[in-house]
Amino acid sequence: MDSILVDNEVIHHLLFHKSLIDDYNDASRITYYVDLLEKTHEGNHVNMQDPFDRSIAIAFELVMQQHLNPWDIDLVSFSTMYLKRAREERIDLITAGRIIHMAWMVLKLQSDDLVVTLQHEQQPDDQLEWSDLDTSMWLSSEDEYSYTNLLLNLPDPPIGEPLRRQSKRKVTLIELLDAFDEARKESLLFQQMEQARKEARERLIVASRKRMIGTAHEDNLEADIDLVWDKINSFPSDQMSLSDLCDIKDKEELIRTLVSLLFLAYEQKVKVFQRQFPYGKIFIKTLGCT
Amino acid sequence: MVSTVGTHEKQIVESVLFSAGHPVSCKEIGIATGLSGQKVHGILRQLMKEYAEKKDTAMEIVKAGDKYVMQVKEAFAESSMMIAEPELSSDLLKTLSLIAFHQPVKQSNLRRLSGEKIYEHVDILSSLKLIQTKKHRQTEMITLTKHFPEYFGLDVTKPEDIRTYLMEKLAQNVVKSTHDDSKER
Amino acid sequence: MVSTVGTHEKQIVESVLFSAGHPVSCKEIGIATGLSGQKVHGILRQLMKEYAEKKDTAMEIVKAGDKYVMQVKEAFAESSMMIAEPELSSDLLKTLSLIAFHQPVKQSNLRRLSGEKIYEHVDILSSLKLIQTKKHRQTEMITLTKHFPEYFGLDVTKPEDIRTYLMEKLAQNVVKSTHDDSKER
Repeated sequence: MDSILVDNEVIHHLLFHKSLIDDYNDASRITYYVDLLEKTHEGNHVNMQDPFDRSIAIAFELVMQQHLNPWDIDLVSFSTMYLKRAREERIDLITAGRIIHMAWMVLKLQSDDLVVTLQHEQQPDDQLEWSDLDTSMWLSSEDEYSYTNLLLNLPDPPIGEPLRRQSKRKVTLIELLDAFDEARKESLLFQQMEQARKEARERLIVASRKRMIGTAHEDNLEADIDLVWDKINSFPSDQMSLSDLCDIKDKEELIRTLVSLLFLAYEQKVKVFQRQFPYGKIFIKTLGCT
Repeated sequence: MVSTVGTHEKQIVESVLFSAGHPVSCKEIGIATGLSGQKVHGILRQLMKEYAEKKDTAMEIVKAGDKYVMQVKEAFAESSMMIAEPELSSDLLKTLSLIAFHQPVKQSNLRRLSGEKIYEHVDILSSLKLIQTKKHRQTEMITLTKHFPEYFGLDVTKPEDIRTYLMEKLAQNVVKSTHDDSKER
Repeated sequence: MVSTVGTHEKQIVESVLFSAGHPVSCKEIGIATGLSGQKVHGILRQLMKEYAEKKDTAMEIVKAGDKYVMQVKEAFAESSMMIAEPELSSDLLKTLSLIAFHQPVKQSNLRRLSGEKIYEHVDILSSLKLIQTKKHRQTEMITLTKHFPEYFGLDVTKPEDIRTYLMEKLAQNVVKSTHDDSKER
C-alpha cells in the first residue's frame, strides 16, 4: 500500500515539474520517466535492456522503497544509497553519476521554483551539503557533477601511481671529478663574494661609528666597546649572560654595555639572544672570530 | 612503409628505458644511444606494440606525457607495491584527481569539497611539482604541471583529454569495485 | 620434476624483480608476493631460463650471491648506464669532493668555502656513511670514511693519496676535455 502511495507521489512530482518546464526536451524526458516509473512499479526493470533505462528505474525504485519524499530528497543520502544499489545491479556508473545529477537538477528545480511558490522556508544548516555548493562558478555541467560526486563517494581514486624501477645508480668517479672542478670554481667565487661582503660590512661599521660622533657618548663609545669585548674574551666560557658583564642594577652601565654589545653583534663578533622573549635573561655567545 | 628496425638497436633503446626507471624523452634516448631522434621514435613505437602484444610479461612501455617509460602493468602493480612504497596516499591522490578534473580551480572551491586538509595537500602536491598555483586576476588558480602525465604514465596532456581519461578510469574503478564486492559474497 | 608455474604468479615475481632495481632474496620476494619460498625458487629458475633463451631482450635475470637481480645484459650496459638518476645530487657531490680534497676539515671552514648549505649536506653525507665527524680537541673535524674509496672504486685510502689521485685525475680530465673541445671544432 505504502509503495503505491509513494509511487503516485513520484508521478505527481514529475508531472508537476513537467508543467513547469518549457523546454521541449526536458518535458519529453519527464514523460519518458513517468512511463519508466510505471514499468518499474510492475517490477520490469530487471528485464530492461538499456542500461540507462535500467538505472533510472533503479533510482525510482529506491525512492519508493526507502519512502523518500520526492519533494525533499536528501541528495547526499540518496547518492550513497543509489551508488550502493548501482554497484549491486552492476550498472554503468557513469550513467549512475548522470542519474544522480538529474536527481540533483530536480532538486535544484524545487529550490529555484518552489521556494517562492510554496513559501517553503529552510533553516540554514551548519553542515555543508551538496545542495549548498555554489554551482554557479563550477560543477556547472553534468560531467563535472558526476565525476566529483563519484570521486568523493568512492573509496579509491581514479589514478594510481604506476610501479617503476627503483633505479638509483652510483656516482662515477668522473662525475666526482667534475663536481670537484665545479666546487673549486664556485668556492672561489663564494670567497670573493664573502670578502666583498666583509669589506662592505666594515665600511658600514666605520660609517655608523662616525654617525655617533657628536652625541653624548662620542668620547667613550670606542673605549666602551673595547672594554666590553675584553670582558667577554676574559670570561672562561664562550657563553655568558648580561649580568656576567655588568651590574644590571646600574642603569648607566647597563645601557653602555648593551649598546656596546649591539655594535659587537653588528660586527658579528658575538650573538645576543634570549631564550624567552621578551623578559627572559639576555645571553651573549662569542662567534669565534677575533 | 615502416623501415625494419635492427634487433640490436631495439635492444639498446629497451635497455635505456629499463635502466632509467623514470620517463625519458626521445632526445634523451638519442643522446644516450647515439641514434637519431626519428630512429628512436620508430623503435619506441615498435617496442610499445611488442610489449602490448606479449601476454607473458609483467612490464609495459607507455607514453607518459611527451616521454616514454617502462613500468609494471597495472594488474601486477599492487602485488609488488610491497617492494616499492607508494609516495602518495589515497587521500592525496583524491585531491589531485579533483584538481586534475576541474583545473584551473580555485583553492577555496577545493576546500568546500574536501575541507581544511586541502591546504596541506596543495603544499605537498606543489612540492612534488605535480601542481602549480598561478595568479589569475585576483585569485590563485591551481593547475596541473607537465609532470602530471609523466608521473602517472598518461598518454594525454591536454586538460580536456585528461578529464576524459579520469572519467573513464573512475568508471572502470567503480565496475571493478562492484565486481570485487560481488566476489566477496 | 619441475611443477608447472602459472603465468600470473610468474609475472608477479617478474614485476618484483623489475621494480626492486637491486638484488632481492627468495625470502623478500616471498614476503612481497605471498608465495612460498619453494614456489618463488621454482619461478625464479624458470624466469632465468626463459630470459636466457629470449634472443630479443636486452635484460637478463641472474643470481647474485644468494639473491636475484634483473639487469641489462652486459652488451647493452654502456649506453644505458648513465640514464638512471645518480644517488647523490650534483650539489652534494660538490661538497663531498671538497671534503675529499681538504680532509680533515672543520665544518666552519667548509662553510667559508661554500656557504650555509654545508650543514645540511654534512648531515646527508654522514647518514650515507661517506663522511664522519670526529671531535679533535675543541673542534669537530670532518673526514672521509672507508666507504668513500669503496664507493668510487679507488685503490687508495690515505688522505694524501686520495688528494693526489683527485688532482691527477682532474688534470687528466682537463686535458681530455680540452682535447675533446679542439676535436669538435
